[in-house]
Amino acid sequence: MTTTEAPAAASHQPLGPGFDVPGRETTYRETFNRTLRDELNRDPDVFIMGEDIAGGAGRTDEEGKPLDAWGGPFAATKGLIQDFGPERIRDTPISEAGFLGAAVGAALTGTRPVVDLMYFDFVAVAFDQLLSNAAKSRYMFGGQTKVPITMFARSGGGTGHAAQHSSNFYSILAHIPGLKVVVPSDAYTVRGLLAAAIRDDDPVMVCNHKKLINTTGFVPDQSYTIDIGKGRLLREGKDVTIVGMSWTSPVCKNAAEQLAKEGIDAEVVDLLSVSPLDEEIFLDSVAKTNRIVIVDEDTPRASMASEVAAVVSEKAFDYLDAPIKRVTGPHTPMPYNRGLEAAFIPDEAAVAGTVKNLLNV
Amino acid sequence: MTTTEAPAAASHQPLGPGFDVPGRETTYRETFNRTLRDELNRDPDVFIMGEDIAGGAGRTDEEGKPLDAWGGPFAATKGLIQDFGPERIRDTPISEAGFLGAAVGAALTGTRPVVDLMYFDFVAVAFDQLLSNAAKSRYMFGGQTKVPITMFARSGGGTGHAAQHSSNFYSILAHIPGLKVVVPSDAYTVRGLLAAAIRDDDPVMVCNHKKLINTTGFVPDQSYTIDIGKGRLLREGKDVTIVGMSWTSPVCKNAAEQLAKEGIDAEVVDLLSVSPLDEEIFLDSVAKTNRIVIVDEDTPRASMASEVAAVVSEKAFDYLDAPIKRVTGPHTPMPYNRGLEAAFIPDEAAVAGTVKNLLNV
Amino acid sequence: MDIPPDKLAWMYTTMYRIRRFEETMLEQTFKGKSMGVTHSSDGQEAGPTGICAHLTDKDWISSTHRGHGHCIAKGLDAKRMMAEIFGKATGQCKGKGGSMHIADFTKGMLGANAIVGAGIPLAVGAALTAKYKGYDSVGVAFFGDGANGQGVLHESMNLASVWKLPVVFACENNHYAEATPVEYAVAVGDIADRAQSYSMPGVTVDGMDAFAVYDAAGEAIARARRGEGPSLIELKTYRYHGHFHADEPHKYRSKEEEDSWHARDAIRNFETRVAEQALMSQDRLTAIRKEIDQEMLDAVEFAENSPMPHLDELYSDVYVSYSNPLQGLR
Amino acid sequence: MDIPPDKLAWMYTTMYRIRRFEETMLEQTFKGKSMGVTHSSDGQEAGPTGICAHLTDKDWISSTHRGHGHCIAKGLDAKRMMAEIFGKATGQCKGKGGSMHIADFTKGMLGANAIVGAGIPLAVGAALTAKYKGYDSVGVAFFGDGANGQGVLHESMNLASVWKLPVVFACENNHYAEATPVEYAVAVGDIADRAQSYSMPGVTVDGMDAFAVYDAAGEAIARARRGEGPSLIELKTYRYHGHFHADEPHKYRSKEEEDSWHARDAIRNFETRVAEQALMSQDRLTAIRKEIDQEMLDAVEFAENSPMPHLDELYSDVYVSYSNPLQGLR
Ligand SMILES: Cc1ncc(C[n+]2csc(CCOP(=O)(O)OP(=O)(O)O)c2C)c(N)n1
Ligand SMILES: Cc1ncc(C[n+]2csc(CCOP(=O)(O)OP(=O)(O)O)c2C)c(N)n1
Ligand SMILES: [Mg+2]
Ligand SMILES: [Mg+2]
Repeated sequence: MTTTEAPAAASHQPLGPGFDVPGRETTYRETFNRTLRDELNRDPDVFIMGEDIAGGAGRTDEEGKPLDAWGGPFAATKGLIQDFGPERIRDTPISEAGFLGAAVGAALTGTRPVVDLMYFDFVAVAFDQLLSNAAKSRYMFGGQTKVPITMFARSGGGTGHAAQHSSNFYSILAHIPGLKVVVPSDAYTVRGLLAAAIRDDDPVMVCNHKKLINTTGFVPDQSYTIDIGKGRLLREGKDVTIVGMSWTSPVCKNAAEQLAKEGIDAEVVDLLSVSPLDEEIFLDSVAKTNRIVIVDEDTPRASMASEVAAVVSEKAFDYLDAPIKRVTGPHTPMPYNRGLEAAFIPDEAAVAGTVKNLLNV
Repeated sequence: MTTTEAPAAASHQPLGPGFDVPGRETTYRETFNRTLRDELNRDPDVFIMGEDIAGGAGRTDEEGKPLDAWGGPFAATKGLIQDFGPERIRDTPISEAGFLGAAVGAALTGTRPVVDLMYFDFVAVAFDQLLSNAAKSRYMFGGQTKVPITMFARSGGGTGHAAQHSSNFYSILAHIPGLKVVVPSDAYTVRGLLAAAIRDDDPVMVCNHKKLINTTGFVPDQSYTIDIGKGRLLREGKDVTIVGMSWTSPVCKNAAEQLAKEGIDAEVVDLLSVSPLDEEIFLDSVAKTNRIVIVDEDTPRASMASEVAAVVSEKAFDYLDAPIKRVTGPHTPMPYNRGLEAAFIPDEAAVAGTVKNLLNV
Repeated sequence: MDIPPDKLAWMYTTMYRIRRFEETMLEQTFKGKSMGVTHSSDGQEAGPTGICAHLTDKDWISSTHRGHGHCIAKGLDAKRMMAEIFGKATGQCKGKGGSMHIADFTKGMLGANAIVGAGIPLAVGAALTAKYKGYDSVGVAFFGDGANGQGVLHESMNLASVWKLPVVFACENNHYAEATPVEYAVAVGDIADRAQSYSMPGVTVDGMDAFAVYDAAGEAIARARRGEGPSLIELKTYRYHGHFHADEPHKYRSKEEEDSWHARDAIRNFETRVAEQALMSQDRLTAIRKEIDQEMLDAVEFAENSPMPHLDELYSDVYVSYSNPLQGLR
Repeated sequence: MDIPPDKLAWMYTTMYRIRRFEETMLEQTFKGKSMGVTHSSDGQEAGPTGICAHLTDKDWISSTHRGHGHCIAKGLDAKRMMAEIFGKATGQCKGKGGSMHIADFTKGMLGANAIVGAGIPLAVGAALTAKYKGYDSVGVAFFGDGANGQGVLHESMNLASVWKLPVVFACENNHYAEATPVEYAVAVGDIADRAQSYSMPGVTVDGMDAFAVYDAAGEAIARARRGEGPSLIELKTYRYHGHFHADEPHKYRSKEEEDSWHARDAIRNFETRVAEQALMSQDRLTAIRKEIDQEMLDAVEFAENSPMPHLDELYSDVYVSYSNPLQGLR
């Protein structure tokens, strides 16, 4: 057992792609919205706040319904104000520290706020409230209270948003005791993880990679949760373990399929959570494959890629037949130019190339 | 070459303990103050700002000199306002984001601000200015400008300051491209690194561990700098490499001396900088000892301990004879109770015990 | 406003309890019994008392590094507070929080907060809960003059006004933030004047006069309970001791200045007033003092004789959903 | 104030250049030439123009995500701005910044800033440099109505007042932050009224009238240069287009509202006024327009024909003291 791992509770994820349940291909965007809707219906203590999650707040449309002028960043909250009203869908002024702090105060007193922080970068504006209040209250008050808040924000590059709108620093949040951080990688997992986050009694950050938001995947009709702190295998293989998270998970899967054509049988682990971290899933995998490549879009130093490498180098050392490789963004801010931006983000070629180097093929 | 390493410029550190130069035993505290004084004298563009760095701002004492009522947090700036006046020793309102942002603006326009952020935890309040402006301006503006600001703050536990005044998250800052982060470990190194930071054209954070501030060590009389991005060996040895940083460096040194009595010859590396990171010094050491233990007071996940482990597991894998071990604080906030706090912070016994386990003795 | 007799006795008890708690706490700190820094609020008793006189356990307050007075006024137990400062397992936070993090959620006390300004939005959030759930509870944010520098205060006041939340912003202007005088750091005449920037009422009150505070707070809290939104109250007051236990305030303020505030001492003020207006008897006052004096002896004894937390406590209470394993990464 | 003829011509040129730049930029964005989101400032030309009319390259401004107008008013080259938006190596930031990060330090333009409110303290810092070095330069912070929610604005205004810095806070109140109306998010009547919280002058100006802006800014900047400290100017204005290129503003504002602002168009206003008062000839106005129209064609051509940055540029400009190696951790 490690410091930071959740107890090995049985993970119930009976639903999903490949499972024989009713469902349909849905976009990540739509699935996210639907999950919010489900959770609002499920629990009257759940409400959502953020900038322009409705927009034009307080006004009504021609039918006298609350105006949904903006539909929320990335349409996450589209239509919700019309069904749930302005008490549960709360537009905020632009003041991330103030309204995240208010969400913490609300959570401390018996509600379950869900906070849209829009772009992941804006976490920095509210960082003290996240670190000093959301994450620490339970511990420093000796377990007297809980802080059931869910935050979500859009991370990552690939859309030309440049240095101040492309952050991916989930490792910074995973570093913070008291927070949980999940990194869904498709429509199926965002549904299960967002629902789990909202029902969780600890503060949870849900990272939505911008490049995932328009992707489509199979999503079961019925509501379900995915255990926070459990990863999944995207592909079984025996030659090498490739670990992805958020956007890099589909990248790793595609790279593995490419590699399969060249006779390399890669196992692909999708972390899904970075705190708690499912150490078992990648340790077990390395025990089988004896090689590991970790793929993280974030900058390298003290990253989640580093963390996975550190865990493996300590706990699966005897299984390792080759150096541990990290494939990450460079130690730079995100550039604007499309070509530079593409060069920043690990792609299938980089992953496949690293694997081939590692295997000396 | 690695992403994040400084070019292998010749490191000139001719002075210091063991060197035959004039000097004396001085406290870290006094040395810090003297270094600020030296740099203020050296460069008229250097000025200092922060809360109560003089205190009672704007008033005068009985002799008509500016009142030095507070002497700055931890006496860092004691007496400076009397010699350099209120234009260069600037008391600020309590508004870390505002005044750090102002310091960045001042640095962008031709001065060299030095900012006292008091406790390391308060970095969180100013985090957006640090991340989005200080660290990114040079890159996102295509190299048009530089941001020569120095920040310093007191980190770490051991003084009963509890959850919100004991942070140690230099890994979070080291993660950020564009920032430099140094972690001096005694009076000698804080002098050289603080002077280097103030003369550096990039933004630099200087972490002063609270437990170091009252320690005493040999400090040369003449002014000197230590290259940012260079570590040092605190002890040569052949059986195992122990890596420390900030307060854990003397802990590692003491542990090594204990171990020596038991016949274990440990090499001790003191990182001194965590960004850039001197990878060569610990890679060379592991190539010799084939074993490594990394000791970091900070919480473990995505920490500097993780980063060192990741670098070693990639670049010195073939030299490793045993798993890489991290000795860190637990994944918890800092507790208040003295016994719990002591249990949080890695001590000599924990380091020595880990080394012995690793060596199976 | 007329103050009912019970409430009057409560107010005297509370002010005297705060005073004696702080004196005792400082004494114990100097004996080495506190495990960290302590910030005494003595001198400032009238503020928390006059405000919390209008609150019940169903109302919420947020607080600061100088939080003992707020705790006591909100009904916390001096024993468990003292034990917390002593770092004991019986402390309000099991010895894990210390002086700067005392909280009691059963009393609506959301915690002292050691980051200047950071507690303020918590009270706004509590007020949001009240509004959302349809409670008639209010939130009160206590903060110092120094916190007026912080942006989160501005954000909190704006947000509370936009959402018309039942919250009172209670600024304890004790004229100094560490050694920095309020006149230096806060670029406005009276702090209460900033209320107009948020379209809320703002009033400056003599923070040494519990009756005046009671009146002003009564109005603000009633307004909040009526659903009319937030208010700002500035309490002009003074801390009798240094910023923290080891601070020597004469380096930045004069004996004369201190004397002028002591001359307006809140407790003495109160005693004079109740005597003059025959609101409470000398016997009653004496009895209260005696009781509290004993309470403080008991608190110290309780704290002294309480056990230290078990070392396993290092790893608990990080998450609700799982316990942290014992040994860190060693 | 009387505006000298040269300045008048400059003002017309600048407003028209901003208008045409934004129109051209949007056109190019819709053609797919921008590599990211763009925020047009057309409609808001009078503000930056009337303010920057008083500035030289030795003065500094900070800006926002909606920064093109500020850049142009501060003298940046339309070619290099357009090239930046196209992501080209010849762009103001080598194509590494994009629309939301255009800067030109040789012109005292400290950069557009994509974090709402984050640019404000930079102008305060620039003013600190001015004061520290004894320059007579000023700093101007441009920000929107939405930024009034942010604490860093409060902190910046307070700090500027405490230190009496030569800075002007220029709030472009275009009545919306994304889809949120200013009346919803900013809990005060006129934003300019918040100035009194910082003991500085605050004035609300018709942001569609370059003459009115010129007068108000002249006073504030002169005051700053005289060493009398900061001021706040609120410019009531309107953005003609959506929040960003793909936004459809009719979802949250009416055609009538838009028309009422178009009726007060800053450029048409200016043309009428100079005609009525015979300050500039029609020929001169026409000549200026022609010149600018051509300039925009040239800017697009320049941007179009410029090369992409070399891939090595990904790794440069992170630090002054060392270059980042090429390949990340792959
Ligand atoms: C964000 C932050 N900055 C600085 C400090 C250090 N600090 C602790 S108390 C204090 C002064 C607070 O003054 P005020 O708000 O007036 O409260 P008082 O101490 O007078 O009760 C300062 C600067 C802190 N704890 N948090
Ligand atoms: C800290 C932060 N929060 C939110 C955003 C997203 N955002 C970008 S522009 C904007 C509205 C800004 O409104 P205003 O200040 O009025 O400027 P305008 O767009 O009207 O020019 C928002 C919410 C951001 N960029 N930064
Ligand atoms: Mg104070
Ligand atoms: Mg606006």
